[in-house]
Amino acid sequence: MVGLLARTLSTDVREEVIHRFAEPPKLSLFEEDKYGVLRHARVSRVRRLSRRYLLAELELLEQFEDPPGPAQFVMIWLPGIDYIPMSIANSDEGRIHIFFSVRGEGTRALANSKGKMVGVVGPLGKPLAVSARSKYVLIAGGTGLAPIIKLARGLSDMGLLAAVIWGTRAREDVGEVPFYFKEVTGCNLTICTEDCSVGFCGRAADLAEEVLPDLENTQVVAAGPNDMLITVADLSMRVGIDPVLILESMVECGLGVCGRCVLGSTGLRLCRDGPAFRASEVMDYLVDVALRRGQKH
Amino acid sequence: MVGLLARTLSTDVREEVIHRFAEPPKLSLFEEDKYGVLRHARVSRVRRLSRRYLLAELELLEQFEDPPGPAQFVMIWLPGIDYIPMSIANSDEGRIHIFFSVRGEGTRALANSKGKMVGVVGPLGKPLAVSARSKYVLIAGGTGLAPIIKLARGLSDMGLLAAVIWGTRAREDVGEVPFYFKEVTGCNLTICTEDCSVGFCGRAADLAEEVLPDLENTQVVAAGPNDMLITVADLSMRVGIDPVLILESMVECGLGVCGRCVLGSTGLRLCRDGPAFRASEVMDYLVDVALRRGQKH
Amino acid sequence: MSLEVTVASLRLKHPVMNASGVLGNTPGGVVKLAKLGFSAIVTKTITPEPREGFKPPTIVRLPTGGLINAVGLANPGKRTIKELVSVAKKLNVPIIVSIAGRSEKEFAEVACEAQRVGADAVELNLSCPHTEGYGLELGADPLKVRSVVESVASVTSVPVLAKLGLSDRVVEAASKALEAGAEALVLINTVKGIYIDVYALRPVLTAVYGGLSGPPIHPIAVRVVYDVYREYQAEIIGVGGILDWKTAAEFIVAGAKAVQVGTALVSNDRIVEDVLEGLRKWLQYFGAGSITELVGAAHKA
Amino acid sequence: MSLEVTVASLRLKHPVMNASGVLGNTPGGVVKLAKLGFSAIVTKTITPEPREGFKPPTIVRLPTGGLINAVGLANPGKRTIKELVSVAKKLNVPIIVSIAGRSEKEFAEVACEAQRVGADAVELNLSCPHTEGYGLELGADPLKVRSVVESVASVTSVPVLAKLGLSDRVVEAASKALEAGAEALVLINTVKGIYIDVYALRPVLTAVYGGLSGPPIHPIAVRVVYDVYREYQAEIIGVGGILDWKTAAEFIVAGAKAVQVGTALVSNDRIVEDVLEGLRKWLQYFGAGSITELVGAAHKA
Ligand SMILES: Cc1cc2nc3c(=O)[nH]c(=O)nc-3n(C[C@H](O)[C@H](O)[C@H](O)COP(=O)(O)OP(=O)(O)OC[C@H]3O[C@@H](n4cnc5c(N)ncnc54)[C@H](O)[C@@H]3O)c2cc1C
Ligand SMILES: Cc1cc2nc3c(=O)[nH]c(=O)nc-3n(C[C@H](O)[C@H](O)[C@H](O)COP(=O)(O)OP(=O)(O)OC[C@H]3O[C@@H](n4cnc5c(N)ncnc54)[C@H](O)[C@@H]3O)c2cc1C
Ligand SMILES: Cc1cc2nc3c(=O)[nH]c(=O)nc-3n(C[C@H](O)[C@H](O)[C@H](O)COP(=O)(O)O)c2cc1C
Ligand SMILES: Cc1cc2nc3c(=O)[nH]c(=O)nc-3n(C[C@H](O)[C@H](O)[C@H](O)COP(=O)(O)O)c2cc1C
Ligand code: FES
Ligand code: FES
Repeated sequence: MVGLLARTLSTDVREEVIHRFAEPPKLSLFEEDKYGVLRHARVSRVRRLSRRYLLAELELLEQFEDPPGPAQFVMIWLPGIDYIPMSIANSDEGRIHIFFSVRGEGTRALANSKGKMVGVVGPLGKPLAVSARSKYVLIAGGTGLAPIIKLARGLSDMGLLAAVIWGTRAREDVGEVPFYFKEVTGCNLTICTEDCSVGFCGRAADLAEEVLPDLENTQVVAAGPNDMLITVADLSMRVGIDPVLILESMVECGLGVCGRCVLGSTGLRLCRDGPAFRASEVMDYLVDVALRRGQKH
Repeated sequence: MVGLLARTLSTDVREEVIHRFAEPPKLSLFEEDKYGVLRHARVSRVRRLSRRYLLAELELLEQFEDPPGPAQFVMIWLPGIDYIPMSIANSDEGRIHIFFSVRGEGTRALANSKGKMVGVVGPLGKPLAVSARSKYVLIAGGTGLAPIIKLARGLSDMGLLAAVIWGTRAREDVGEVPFYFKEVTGCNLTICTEDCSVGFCGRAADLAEEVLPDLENTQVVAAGPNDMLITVADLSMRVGIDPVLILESMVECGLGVCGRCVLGSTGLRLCRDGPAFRASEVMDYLVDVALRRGQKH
Repeated sequence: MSLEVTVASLRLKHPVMNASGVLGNTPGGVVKLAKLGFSAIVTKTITPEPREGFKPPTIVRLPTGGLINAVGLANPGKRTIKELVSVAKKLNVPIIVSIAGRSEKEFAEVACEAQRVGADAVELNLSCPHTEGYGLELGADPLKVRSVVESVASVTSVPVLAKLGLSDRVVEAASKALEAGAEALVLINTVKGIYIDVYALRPVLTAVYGGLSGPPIHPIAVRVVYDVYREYQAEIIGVGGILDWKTAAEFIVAGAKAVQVGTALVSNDRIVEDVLEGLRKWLQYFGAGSITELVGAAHKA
Repeated sequence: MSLEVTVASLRLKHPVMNASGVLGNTPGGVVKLAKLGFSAIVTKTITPEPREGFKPPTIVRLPTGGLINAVGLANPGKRTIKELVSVAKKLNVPIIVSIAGRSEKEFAEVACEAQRVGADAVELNLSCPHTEGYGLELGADPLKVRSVVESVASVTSVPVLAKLGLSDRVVEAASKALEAGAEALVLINTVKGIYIDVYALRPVLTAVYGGLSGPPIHPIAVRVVYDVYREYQAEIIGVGGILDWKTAAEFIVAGAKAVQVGTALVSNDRIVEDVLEGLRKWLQYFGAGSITELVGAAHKA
């Protein structure tokens, strides 16, 4: 078990072997990055944009090293309460926006966090890569709008934004959301309501069905409930587009090690390999989840 | 002993206190630097410049982050043998020169290290700060020439070099040293020999005695045996110059923590606060050492 | 020149496995680990029944380096082993099932299930620093270590690996594990620590205590490997803080035949390739034909 | 708002002392420590007779963070205490003499000398991880800890601080130290480790083993402080890995009244000012009048 070298060579000979200069490995001194370190932020404001949607504005005490990219998210630590993933809806030096709705304990605490200090880990996930060679149609459902806001802002700056479709339930849910969207991106939001009270009558996926078949040389990015993502992917694929889908799954560590967010048998980690994926990579997984949920009902 | 705050406030009130936003400390995320990490180098060549002086050329496997400054040094680890401080006599991307003489086990091992791998820690110490407003006279004795070479190269590039005086014992010790010096710095070395076999007849300090009184608006930097440093400092101070002295003392850690290199009661750490000091800071220490050595003899 | 190694009777195409607890808790995670290039897959530690674990935060990075985690041995219970093993078999990668229990019986129970469904080896987690009843107490007591290893070795024929953590008597515990039938030792687990948030005035981990992993524990882990190898020339798998080929090579010269990598995945998905490329050049530098020639080389200096 | 603290009956103008072993071995070193702004000076550990220590390398930085050192308790023997103390007195800074010995008698001998020449306190180093006969075995055995502390406390009237290292029974050892008369505990010393050079195929430190210090051990040290405070609400001085105000503040909320800083000096000569500036704003943030209000605050979450 003792190494052959160590066992068989006398010290002198070994010295020589050791110092015989072959091709030494290229060495880089270790530098641990700050990926995933806990920072602090003060919640300077929580705006109610509508009955359903809220906007939290966070001021970072410790700045990010690099500006976050589209689809990246943070883990928000609400001490003693929860640790939850939230997309970076918008960011400017030292400030980030979180667009969210209250679902459970964590989001409720966030809604009530004005003036408090929270923990922020991120930006996490892979920034969505944008191609300058095509125009983009963005489709969002509900809080799926969050990552779309940041992306729309970037695309609009680059002159690549064709349209942004957003679906929610009713007029009361729309509220100031379009104004906020315009504030940040300079662009208009095409609204869909399920109860037909404003904008297009139907879900975002229904509008997508009307729009997508006519697209050429266009990229599609969608974020929202899985059903919507499946529909959008289906429609897009039929016209030869492999859209980008921004998914959600249970995120625990956000660092790519715990395995909690892995998307079924794909082996893809939402928190690290995503949350934005090509539909072709994740379609089987999405359909699987939908089927399984169907079975449960 | 339990904190007043923790003891006296109910959780709710405390939450409020905690979240009352005063002026939070500015925070920087920790980044440990690489100061003092062990690197590796291959000794590609050991040139004998004269009977007494050798030049080792080291190729670094892991590059320095920043180019070394004048008077900075490295600790050289000769595995299983010794760990010794050596000035960086010259450096170019990925290569460093060590100008030295054989004194004991460590320097003997270095002289015999051609083709071997050694450890290198550095650059250590404070780079000597150069003022662009005056010319420089550099005075070296023996291996004190080592840090002077790098300094001379820099000053010569900046057009600030007035003269470099170097003293050693005899013609046999001079050898190729001046050629090497010229190679690196593009300048001539003014040689002094104690046996009067080449150049100025006498020690470097003797020549300094002739030169220094006539200097105006000139900086003086000296490196070599303590006696020489005391003489140079004395002469310089008499003409109103507070020269820079590059000292030696026992260096163990090179990192400023072990206390081994501290210069008497000054509290100055040679390895970290030096090795270049203003004479006014270290004169008392040098005289003390000289006196004590005198007492021993 | 070869990076092949045989450890605990497992022939591996190279010495780099994943560490237990990273990704090996679901079939998809096993797929990911195979894609990342590990030569063998170690599952998350599995207990007889499913365990929920703590509420997040359970895993956070530390400003002083590395990670701290207290997932509380969250795992889906022994019933999942079958699926994990079958995925690994399909991918043609050896799979080692990590096991914990509150008693010898529980350890043996999970080990039997692992053997039944075709696992290549079992790794006994005798050292989880943050989950009561499963924990450090066990690994710190050499006699308990012996009795757990014995009870597992007596009921299974697959190779048994014993994973120990840092404790005052870790060298002694290692010897008991070997006596009791462990074919190899896995050294070391995370080190108990706390990370407190100075604004929230509370520990960041919900579980308060957590296990420190990553670069900070590397010199500690190398020390344990060195000491155990020096005493027993045992088969050792070194784990703790590997982040490049050099930190992996240190384990090898300290006495490890193979290594495991966990925390490094946070920063580097190419870690396996990076380590292997470095090790290959390192062997070349020494003119060594096989990695095994350098195992324990530091003991000859 | 005040940063003043009283620990082990010593009134300090702020809570940041140096850690034993950095610079406090010569009169010049004491001068330097005072210039660096420490509120009290802790000497290098002193034994009755001078000790040579190991050949260099004795202290090196680690690529994985922090330092590893094995200076082998090199020190000039008890005869130097007088000069060190007199320099500190001249500079008007309290001085704590760190002490080690191979027996109760040796500890007591040095402590008496420290008291005789006017030291403000003694710190018993019960935990040096790399010097045989002085070392870790001592601190890991609660009964030995008690007997050393007792023997010193019985012959001196200066405050006695007991410095412990990481061990399985450190909490128990702390309780024995307190029982035996230690006024405060200093937690923790370095953690045993090895750093091997993969080209030279040998440990870098001449002594092979060394003590790991700096950021890597911070969460471990905070854990020990937290546990000891939770059990005994003792007076604690936290040490290990402080590198900025936050890592210092963590010790305070874990239960330490004061802290010591060693390794951070390698990278930052302004460390004392940096920590104090941060702590001041931190107190302001909480509207706290004194640092003592936050001592142990993490235990109330
Ligand atoms: C990458 C990513 C980005 C997200 N961005 C946003 C956003 O910008 N705006 C927004 O409103 N929501 C976003 N979400 C969803 C959001 O994280 C959950 O709604 C939130 O965690 C719910 O927490 P809760 O405590 O309020 O509710 P709970 O009562 O804990 O749960 C409510 C529902 O939320 C889901 N959920 C709970 N915890 C998590 C978790 N850790 N990870 C993922 N889902 C969880 C569960 O499916 C559950 O049914 C994002 C999720 C992911 C994964
Ligand atoms: C910052 C600095 C830069 C130096 N630069 C050079 C240089 O460029 N060229 C050169 O030839 N010499 C230089 N020296 C001196 C050199 O370090 C010693 O000559 C060398 O360490 C002797 O080692 P040895 O094992 O050969 O001799 P030894 O037999 O160990 O000692 C010979 C003499 O060298 C001195 N010495 C030994 N060890 C050390 C040490 N760790 N630190 C300082 N002095 C020591 C002692 O005073 C001793 O009398 C420098 C010293 C310092 C402090
Ligand atoms: C998130 C996480 C979860 C872990 N879970 C387990 C586990 O279930 N069983 C186990 O034996 N070790 C577990 N460990 C410890 C690792 O297997 C490994 O011993 C330790 O992390 C040191 O290696 P590293 O520094 O490469 O991460 C876990 C480590 C981490 C970081
Ligand atoms: C170079 C060095 C020498 C040390 N010498 C001693 C010593 O003599 N006595 C002692 O009790 N601790 C000694 N220590 C340990 C420190 O006092 C401290 O406990 C440890 O380094 C952790 O603190 P840090 O991370 O701030 O360095 C030494 C540490 C270092 C780095
Ligand atoms: S959430 Fe842990 S791996 Fe993605
Ligand atoms: S050599 Fe250690 S402080 Fe300078």
